[in-house]
Amino acid sequence: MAKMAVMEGSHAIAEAAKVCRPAVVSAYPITPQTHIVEDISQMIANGDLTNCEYVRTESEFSAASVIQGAQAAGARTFSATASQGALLMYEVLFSIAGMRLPCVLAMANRAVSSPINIWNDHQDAISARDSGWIQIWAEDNQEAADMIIQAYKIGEDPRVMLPVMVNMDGFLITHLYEPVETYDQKMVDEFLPPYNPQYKLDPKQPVTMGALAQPEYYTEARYMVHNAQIRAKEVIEEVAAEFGKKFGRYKGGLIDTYKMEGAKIALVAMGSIIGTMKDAVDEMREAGVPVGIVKIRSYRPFPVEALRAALKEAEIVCVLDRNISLGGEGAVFTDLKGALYNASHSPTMLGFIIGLGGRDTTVEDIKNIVKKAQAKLGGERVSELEWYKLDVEILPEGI
Amino acid sequence: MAALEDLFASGHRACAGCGCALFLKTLLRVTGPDVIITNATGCMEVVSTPYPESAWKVPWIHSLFENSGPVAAGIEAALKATGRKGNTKVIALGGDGGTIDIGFGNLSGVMERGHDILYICYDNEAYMNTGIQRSGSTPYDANTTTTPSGKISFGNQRPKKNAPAIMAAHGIPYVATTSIGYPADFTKKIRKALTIEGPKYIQVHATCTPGWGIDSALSIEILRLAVETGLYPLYEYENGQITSVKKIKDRKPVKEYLDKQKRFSHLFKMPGGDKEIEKIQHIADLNAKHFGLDIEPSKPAAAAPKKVE
Amino acid sequence: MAEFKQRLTTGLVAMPGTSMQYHTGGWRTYKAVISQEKCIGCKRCADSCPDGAPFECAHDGKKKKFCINYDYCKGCGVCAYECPVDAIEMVVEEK
Amino acid sequence: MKEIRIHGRGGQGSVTAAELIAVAAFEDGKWSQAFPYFGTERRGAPVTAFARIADRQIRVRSQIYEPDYVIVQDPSLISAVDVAGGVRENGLLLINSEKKPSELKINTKARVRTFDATKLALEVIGLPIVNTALLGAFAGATGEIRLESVNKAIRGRFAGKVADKNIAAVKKAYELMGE
Repeated sequence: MAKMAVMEGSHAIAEAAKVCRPAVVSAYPITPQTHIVEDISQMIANGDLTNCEYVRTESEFSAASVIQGAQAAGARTFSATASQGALLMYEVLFSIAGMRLPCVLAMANRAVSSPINIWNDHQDAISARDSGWIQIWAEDNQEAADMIIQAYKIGEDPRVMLPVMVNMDGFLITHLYEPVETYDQKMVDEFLPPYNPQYKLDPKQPVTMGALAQPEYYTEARYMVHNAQIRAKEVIEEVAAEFGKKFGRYKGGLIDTYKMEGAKIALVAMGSIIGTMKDAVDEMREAGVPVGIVKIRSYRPFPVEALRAALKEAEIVCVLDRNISLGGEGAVFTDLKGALYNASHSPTMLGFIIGLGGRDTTVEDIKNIVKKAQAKLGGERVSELEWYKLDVEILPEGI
Repeated sequence: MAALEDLFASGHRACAGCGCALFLKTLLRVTGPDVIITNATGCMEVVSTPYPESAWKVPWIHSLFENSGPVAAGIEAALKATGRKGNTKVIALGGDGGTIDIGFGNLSGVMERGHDILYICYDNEAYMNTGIQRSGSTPYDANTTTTPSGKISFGNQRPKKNAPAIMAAHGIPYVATTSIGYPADFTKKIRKALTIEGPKYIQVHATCTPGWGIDSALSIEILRLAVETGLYPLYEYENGQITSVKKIKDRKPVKEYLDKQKRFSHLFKMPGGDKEIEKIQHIADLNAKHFGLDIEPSKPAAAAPKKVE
Repeated sequence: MAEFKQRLTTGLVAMPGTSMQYHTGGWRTYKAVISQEKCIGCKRCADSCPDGAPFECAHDGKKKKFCINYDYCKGCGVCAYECPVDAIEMVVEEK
Repeated sequence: MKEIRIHGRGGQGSVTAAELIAVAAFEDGKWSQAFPYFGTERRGAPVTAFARIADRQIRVRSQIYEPDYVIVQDPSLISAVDVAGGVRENGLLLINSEKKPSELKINTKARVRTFDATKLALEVIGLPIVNTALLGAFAGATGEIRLESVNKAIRGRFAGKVADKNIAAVKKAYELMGE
């Protein structure tokens, strides 16, 4: 039976993975993902998760390879990783998506080396954005866990057949305790039918997977993956709505908005920073500042139409990126500018690089960003891209 | 015209006389249809599956260059977890580059974790798919495009990596070397491996006609010479111990093997080449000693080998 | 025979044995010709051909006889070399 | 919303203490949150954990800079860490120490209360594990969480005799610090 309990994010995510009945789990330990796979190990050891093979690999590369093979053989799979581990999986991630295998991966978002840094930002997943995986970002423990269940339903939909990466901020979700509602197995079984793919590796019906595509087929094969991503937009919305109906929790589809009615200033971000932003927006709204939030839940597929609609009345948009495409700008900032360029309404846009490598973001920080937006609206010069709270004092002289 | 029954079908695009294609055809004759194959990136992968064609009549998957082993492990886990294991065999294939070099770390993981799979490395002794570059399995003095012979080099200056011994050190139940030049030996070992539960490793010597620079008609003959000279000993490890060795009667001098291959032709032209051939002879002699290859201990003939027409 | 172009499947899944639609016979310079008189039906040619070209085509009452499927014979000469009774000759392909 | 910061040393169960506060508050029908300050330090190094209690869902996930309450699990931390940093003037520092608050000379406008949790833990649990005793003291001194809820939280985390002993320690500490 479903019940509410204070739970570490990792545990909630492991519980969600369990009720989806994965047949093969494969992972390699990496901070801050470890609690998830430890919990699943314990569930198997206790006999709470049965008919499940847990393959403890010697690297994330192999973990990804194992789930690819297992999924190709017709099994539902689960894995979790973060940071360097995700980078080590990188090559397999592309292969899984290209082969249209709907694996589900919990990504405990963390910064990448060098310098080594074990804390949270979004660089690991952002750098895999072109892999063909659907990328969903969760705001809190409940949403992260709920998204695991939705991820299987989205990925396995015949219109989609793509792997799904559920992104959850490392530590800020994985290691944070808060009340979470757990799942009733029967309800999950009703929501998520068993995995039954059109093609699988089976001697009774042999097929060849991973064939070589020569130039006359490659473009079309890539287009099909892209097309599946585009079709996933409606599936993500549908699944979110269906989940909401079934479990009584709806957190938005491709995007979610908060106090966007009459908001001249829109803040756009992904992940757990949204919670802190909501508190800041409440305070600012009370003080009469017309500010609201657009939360991107699905980064891939990128919800161009939904974002255009949500931002159609904003005069200025501040994008908070917890990543940096070095030599470029924040990835979400770039994508959103691209999405709005040919839109009927193109607001002014400011990009902020914030919260890299675990740097804490507070309500005050959000208010400061809104002040910059107000200054820009007031005609002041504000740089288009800011590394928020960059400590110039510690930079070498001359930079 | 009678239908062709092979599970590795005709129409694949391997070179004329390809030893590796012969290996695949023969392999599936042994396994029959109840098998799932993973195949590392390499010649055999590209020549057998140019979409929409496939030479495979059994379930087959290619993912990447270095993950044939772990993908097979995933398949095995899936069959077990979903209750579909039955008698279905899971076989991972890789060339020597995919196996002994880039995939070696994760292959070690697969072997150590005890998956019930058979890994077969078809060893043609260089990266043939990309144009004959040196791998860890390239033999001493072989000319490859990344170990070319030149005024001051005789080619690859490192001996072939002893992958079977490393695999055996994992404590797995079965490791064997074989050669597609010896179909009976090959068939026997594949069949035996498939009766054993747990991880198995078989390394199959197979020719690459352009890579070795051989007359395609000699594709099988050359492989026999590799064995008959002691350069490619055929043996089995069971649970870490060598339990069988293919004995050789009247071991032939290595020259007979080398002089039919362009990859070694520099040894017959360059000053000092004879010394190098002696070194290769020494490798064969050490193999003979280590594995006890000779039926009657006899020194290799000193006379020049007969030329094959 | 010409290559065929096909509608894509999800994940580019290919169907088993479809390579047979691609005839590699056009690759050869020499073709293997089996003398039916000399053939002792030992099957060595069929076992040693990487392309599965030799096949059992007749039986003279005592022995099987083998022929070559020229759709696939690439003319490598392995069968001719391996034939224990020299029943196979490599002859220049007439084009 | 009430914000709590816990200072301890790696291995002393600071994160568990924060978790138990969150669980107890949830038992009381409130919303709560707990998380560690994630460091790479090992056993013995100063560590920090955070907890929040509120009447509505807690969304903010930043660290706590202006706590209402500070719990110090080890008096030796006072010289190593700015345990009183940012504490609200009407707040409270609860320190595991055999000394009187004035003897600790902590620079703060907030109230400081001390409590010899180590002694109590040794007496009741038999081990110098202070976090549950401090929880009882926190419940008693602040009234932010109910004693029964703390007990429930402990029962959910520990089994059998371990739970019994910890609950006994909580009760004693609660009574000692109750006002």
